Amino acid sequence: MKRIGVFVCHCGSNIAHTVDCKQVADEAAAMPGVVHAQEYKYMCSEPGQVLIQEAVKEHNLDGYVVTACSPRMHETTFRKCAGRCGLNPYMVEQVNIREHCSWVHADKEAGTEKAIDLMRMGVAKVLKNEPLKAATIPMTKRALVIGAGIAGIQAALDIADNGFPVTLLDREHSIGGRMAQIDKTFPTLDCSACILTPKMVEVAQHPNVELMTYAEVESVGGFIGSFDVTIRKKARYVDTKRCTGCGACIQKCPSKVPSEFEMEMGPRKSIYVPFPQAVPNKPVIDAPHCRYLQTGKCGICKKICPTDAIRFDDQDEVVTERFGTIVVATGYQQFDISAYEEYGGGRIPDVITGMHLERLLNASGPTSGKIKRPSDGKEPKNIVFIKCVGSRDEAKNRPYCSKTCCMYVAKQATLLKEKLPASKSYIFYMDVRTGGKNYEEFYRRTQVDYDGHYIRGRVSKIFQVGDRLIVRGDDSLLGRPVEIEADLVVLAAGMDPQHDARELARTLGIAYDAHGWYTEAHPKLKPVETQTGGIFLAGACQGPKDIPDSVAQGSAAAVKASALLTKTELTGEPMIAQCNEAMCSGCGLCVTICPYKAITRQPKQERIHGKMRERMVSTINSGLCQGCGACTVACPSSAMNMGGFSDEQIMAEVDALCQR
Amino acid sequence: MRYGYYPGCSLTGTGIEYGLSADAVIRHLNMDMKEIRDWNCCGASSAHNHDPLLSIALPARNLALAEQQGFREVAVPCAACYQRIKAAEVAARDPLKRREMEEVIEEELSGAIVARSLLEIMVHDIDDSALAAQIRRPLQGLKVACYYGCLLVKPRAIAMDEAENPMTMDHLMERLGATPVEWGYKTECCGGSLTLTRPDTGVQMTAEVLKYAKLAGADCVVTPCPLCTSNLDMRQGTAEKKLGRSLGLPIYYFTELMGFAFGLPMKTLGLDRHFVEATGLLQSLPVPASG
Amino acid sequence: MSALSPKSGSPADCAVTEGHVGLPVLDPPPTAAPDTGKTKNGEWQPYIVGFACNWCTYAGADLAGLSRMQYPPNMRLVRVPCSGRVNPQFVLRAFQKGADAVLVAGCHPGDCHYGTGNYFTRRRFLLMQRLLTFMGVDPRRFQARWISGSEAPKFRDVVTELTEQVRPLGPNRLWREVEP
Amino acid sequence: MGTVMVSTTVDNSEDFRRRLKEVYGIDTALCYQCGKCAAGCPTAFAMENTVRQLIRMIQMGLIREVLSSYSIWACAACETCSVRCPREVEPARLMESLRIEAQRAGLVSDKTSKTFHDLFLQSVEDHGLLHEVGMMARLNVLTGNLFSNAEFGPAMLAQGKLHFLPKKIENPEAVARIFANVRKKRGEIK
Ligand SMILES: Cc1cc2nc3c(=O)[nH]c(=O)nc-3n(C[C@H](O)[C@H](O)[C@H](O)COP(=O)(O)OP(=O)(O)OC[C@H]3O[C@@H](n4cnc5c(N)ncnc54)[C@H](O)[C@@H]3O)c2cc1C
Ligand SMILES: Cc1cc2nc3c(=O)[nH]c(=O)nc-3n(C[C@H](O)[C@H](O)[C@H](O)COP(=O)(O)OP(=O)(O)OC[C@H]3O[C@@H](n4cnc5c(N)ncnc54)[C@H](O)[C@@H]3O)c2cc1C
Ligand code: SF4
Ligand code: SF4
Ligand code: SF4
Ligand code: SF4
Ligand code: SF4
Ligand code: SF4
Ligand code: SF4
Ligand code: SF4
Repeated sequence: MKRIGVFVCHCGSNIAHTVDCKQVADEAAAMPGVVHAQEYKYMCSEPGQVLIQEAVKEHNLDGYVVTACSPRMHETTFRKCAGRCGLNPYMVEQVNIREHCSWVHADKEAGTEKAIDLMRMGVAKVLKNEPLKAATIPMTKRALVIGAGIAGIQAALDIADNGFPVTLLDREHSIGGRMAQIDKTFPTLDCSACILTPKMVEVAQHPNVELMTYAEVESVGGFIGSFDVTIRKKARYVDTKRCTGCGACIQKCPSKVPSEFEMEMGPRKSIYVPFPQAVPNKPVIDAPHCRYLQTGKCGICKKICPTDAIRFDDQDEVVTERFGTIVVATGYQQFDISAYEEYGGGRIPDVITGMHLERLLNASGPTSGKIKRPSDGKEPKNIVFIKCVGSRDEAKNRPYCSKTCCMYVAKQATLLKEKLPASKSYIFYMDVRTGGKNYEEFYRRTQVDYDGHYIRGRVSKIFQVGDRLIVRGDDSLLGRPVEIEADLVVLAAGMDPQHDARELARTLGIAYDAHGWYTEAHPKLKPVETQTGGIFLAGACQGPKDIPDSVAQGSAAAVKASALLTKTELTGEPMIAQCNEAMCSGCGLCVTICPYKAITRQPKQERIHGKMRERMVSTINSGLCQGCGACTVACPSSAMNMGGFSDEQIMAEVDALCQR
Repeated sequence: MRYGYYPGCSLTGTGIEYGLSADAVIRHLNMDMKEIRDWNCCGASSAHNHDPLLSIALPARNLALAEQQGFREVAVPCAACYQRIKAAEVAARDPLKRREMEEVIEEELSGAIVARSLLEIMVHDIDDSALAAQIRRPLQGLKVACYYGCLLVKPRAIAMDEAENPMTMDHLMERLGATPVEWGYKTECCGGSLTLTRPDTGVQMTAEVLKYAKLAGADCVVTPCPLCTSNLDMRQGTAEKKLGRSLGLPIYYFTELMGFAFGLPMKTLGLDRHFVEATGLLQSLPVPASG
Repeated sequence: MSALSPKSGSPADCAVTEGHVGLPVLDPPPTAAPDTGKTKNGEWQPYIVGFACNWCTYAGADLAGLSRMQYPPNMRLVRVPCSGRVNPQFVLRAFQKGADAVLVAGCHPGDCHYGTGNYFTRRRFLLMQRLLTFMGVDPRRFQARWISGSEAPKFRDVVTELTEQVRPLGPNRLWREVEP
Repeated sequence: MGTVMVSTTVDNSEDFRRRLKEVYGIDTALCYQCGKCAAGCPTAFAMENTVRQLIRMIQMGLIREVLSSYSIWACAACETCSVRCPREVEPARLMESLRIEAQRAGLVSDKTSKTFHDLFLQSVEDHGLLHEVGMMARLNVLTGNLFSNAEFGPAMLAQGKLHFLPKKIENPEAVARIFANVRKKRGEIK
């Protein structure tokens, strides 16, 4: 039997006042296995620890129990103390006779009785303790940032500035994300491109950053410290090494396609860069629309290119690379307004979305910044904004607030008034949410200085009569329905998760909510961490966010990622699950229950009756397991157990408690 | 037997032209459809204002009869009846509700029989070529405002098409050669249920519907509902007074236009039984070159 | 939804509510002889084993201590990493060894330190409670509670309540008798 | 317009809101007063309080005022509000529930509507069918509105749309029993 010591702490009078410590020590000394029991005034103090260390040596202890304050307070102290005298730190248990006993029970007799029970529980447990050792995981000093919107760019820049190599990946062929499409930004009204493009250039030129655009993540293996990421680099049909970005090919290409960047309100070519300041500023060919690639006829771009950069035989390339940590910054997409049949279901040309208006306002947009409505190019006079479209609407399965639209509508109404002084903006709202620095002041200016006419109520229906739009809404403050004849209606379409956000989440093994927003590890205290070690979140992929918040998160995620990258190896959690392969039936129940995907089923070769057989057993990945214990309960074969909180330990505790 | 036909109370009364034309078209197309024997009123405008259980029990008896008589589906021409019968069908899918209904009607319900609007049957169950083969007088150049009313498309649980912009009848009209106009009042309420209790309110609503049909450039309005039709047709004069302008919009049932396109006689279809003269417009359509 | 159709909610949903499931309660009447194992001055006291999640309830109990809240000394807490670590066997064992009641306590649903652990606990608890009821344990003897790290008063109230609820039920002798 | 003593009205009306929830499946607490229902309501022009306001009044406890309002009878039951409500409050079903509750409470303000619905159901109960002419005639007599809708009579007669003798179904007793059974379930006798 193990040789156990018990150390009863007085905590000054904190414990000793209502617990008879001597009686506890005496009872302890009488327990089988206990070879030494002792009380002392302050166990955690320097002399207290020396006392423990000497006792360990003197009595040749295999482990000990400290009956004192909460283990949440001093467990680490007493474990380290064990380490210093050559004992495995996990051969120590602390039981709580202060917070759970002396401080809450004034009756000394009852308190002492309970303290003794708790002490017995500790002794019973430590008798079953096994030495534990934390595994170490090597760290690959390289980060991957998925998504190169403003959040991803910021994260990549900050990691790179911390001195670590980082790959910034985006599936589109320019970085910049949605912010590149926006005209001016609230609440300062500085031009989006003017503040974004310098960052785009900076990140592209940073010696520690590798840009990987027009590329998608296909699969992710491994875990924190060594993620193996398989990436598909899509065929561009342009040799970026040769191409100088002169643009001759673009000019001459005869095939016009509606530009996604311009919200299909303007054309682009089949060989194109999405917008003039794009980074990298070299074109790609949109294969489904290229005449040559579809029919074999044309090839004008190839003929005209002065550097012979066109490669019609280009192929997708698939590479696998290893990264130590990943930042996910895949952003959002605008809600698809076709779900609102009552607003025309996207079929009425002059009912547009916020992003359309950003492009109409933009000097380099399809109308060169002139406000022309899509149907007939006329300048609108009466403009109606409708807020919370695709937000705060349970019937459309979008119960959440999109957080940015209140402010961008105020911004757009201001800009419209500046461009069209004779126009009038009517803004239907349910609430105006301006919880940011200088936001409320900005909204006030929209109302007072820019003539924005706010109406409290939702719009029920929009329909077209001739070239006008009839908008029917409620003015709930007035208490009457109202009707507006409008020339242009702007739906403040909310934010949706990327259409494929769930697939990416499954590839990465991170959690997402009912709508597809990525779930942070803790809503308040771990806002950029995920449940999966080594993977961080930044920007609107985690939930609707404006630019300041996205940038702040980008930097926060970068700090978290950099903190990992400074390490050469990581220490794992020692109190984790352990699978007894001999007992495991390979049923896989544990695999599905594990919140961290820490368990895999793997084939195991075995010699049974002289023959080699293969069967499936579960294995724990010590880098991923966080020690929650869910698998141990799920396992029908009792094959799963947990270090530090084993079935045997807990059973022994229960037995000890009940056996009085 | 495929469809049990449930004409409802209106189709022999105010909606007689619907009854006649539906009958003629069903016969002409040789459809496997027969009237449900001993059907009763579904309680349309009133039962639901009285008692929720009564409002599903009355139509449920018809579903039970249809099942007993071996029908697989119930074809309902009247939109008001459709809404009620469909509601009973939906309710009967819930076993608890079904038991309650069975107790009240003293008949068994399997919960399997399906109620469908006649419009939807005509559009979805008769294929394009079969329909095209029947057309003798295509409705060339006829600009129709397809008016669905509320009852076929709302509420969502019983709707036969989208609530805001249904297209079923538009497709049918296109197949008959007519041109459906784009307009915003396809499913706005005409005030049908208020006709008798609040005629003033009702006619104001009717006038709005007619106004927007006219503004959209329609020659006529086509409907799948006897309540809507009697409002839009019978009260068009009053509506004109209210609007201070003449409208002159004939109101057709889609079955009348089908029958006309098939070349059936106008009288058989009841086209002579309208308040707003309805035969002239059709007669003025270009006659197709023979062959 | 139509005016007529019922709001969703099938009878199957209703069956799995917390607590009473309509099975017979076979607990011995409170007048049964006191169990000597659990006496203090010869007077019987309920003896309760609690399983507490390290991150929430255990911390809540610590806070109750720091705040010097007073509650009956009848419960002994076993610390576990997560309420999801509580194997039904532990609970059975406690009852078998004569615990008068068992509490499983953890973070509020949605607040689990490990993301999902306490959802499992909740499901498992309901099943457990049905099983125990079937085996003759009064459902009041087996309870699950969500107590966060800041809910010290709740912790105090739960211990007090549980003690008082169990007291009239008398000692759990059911399985002690079965035991060899 | 007096001040509403909210703490009193809200407190006293808990039961009514609970009843709406339990009997009709309507939870007025869901409504965030956006007004989408009222804005699209085709009869709002004929209501003294729009459907949104009625819901607000229920939230604030003005139950009597709501039940005796004329507005609930001006509703055409078109369901437009229900298909558009972002919170799935189902205002149309609420209006229907309020009409039923107004009858229970004897607070019906629109006698014509009440008479109409009673006569309609009477006709169905007696004949298994609706007899349009009989009902209209009796409605006119009972509401003292003798010639309402009479201008259409001659034309309708000519078009074969009016029948003076009520028809019956083969088995009207079956229908009458449905009425009786429903009454029995509700614990009413007639
Ligand atoms: C109309 C409108 C106006 C706005 N105006 C303002 C304003 O004035 N001020 C303000 O502060 N905010 C404004 N916003 C909000 C602003 O757009 C967002 O806050 C910001 O763009 C979020 O940045 P992000 O980097 O998180 O995401 P995004 O900008 O969406 O970037 C995400 C990037 O990830 C890429 N990506 C996505 N999925 C993948 C994948 N699977 N693999 C690889 N790459 C992927 C995308 O291609 C994209 O480049 C506005 C929003 C709208 C809709
Ligand atoms: C009533 C109320 C309820 C709230 N509830 C919530 C909630 O439920 N959820 C939520 O997310 N947020 C809530 N908040 C907001 C929350 O309090 C703040 O977001 C948060 O506390 C901010 O943290 P902080 O560290 O920035 O600042 P603080 O908490 O203010 O900490 C600043 C610290 O700096 C110290 N300090 C100040 N000046 C000096 C100096 N010159 N030298 C040295 N030290 C200095 C102060 O002593 C203080 O300790 C609430 C706020 C209020 C008012
Ligand atoms: S012409 Fe050639 S070099 Fe110039 S942009 Fe096009 S591909 Fe590049
Ligand atoms: S080959 Fe394709 S990309 Fe090149 S010019 Fe022709 S259409 Fe444009
Ligand atoms: S930010 Fe404003 S407009 Fe956007 S969803 Fe929230 S409340 Fe509605
Ligand atoms: S100041 Fe506070 S209470 Fe007022 S709107 Fe802003 S967040 Fe809300
Ligand atoms: S203890 Fe928790 S994290 Fe670890 S393997 Fe088991 S379920 Fe996964
Ligand atoms: S649940 Fe148990 S038996 Fe099943 S695979 Fe996991 S460890 Fe093996
Ligand atoms: S159902 Fe009644 S309240 Fe609702 S929109 Fe129609 S008329 Fe208005
Ligand atoms: S639409 Fe719905 S949420 Fe909005 S006011 Fe009407 S009932 Fe309330």
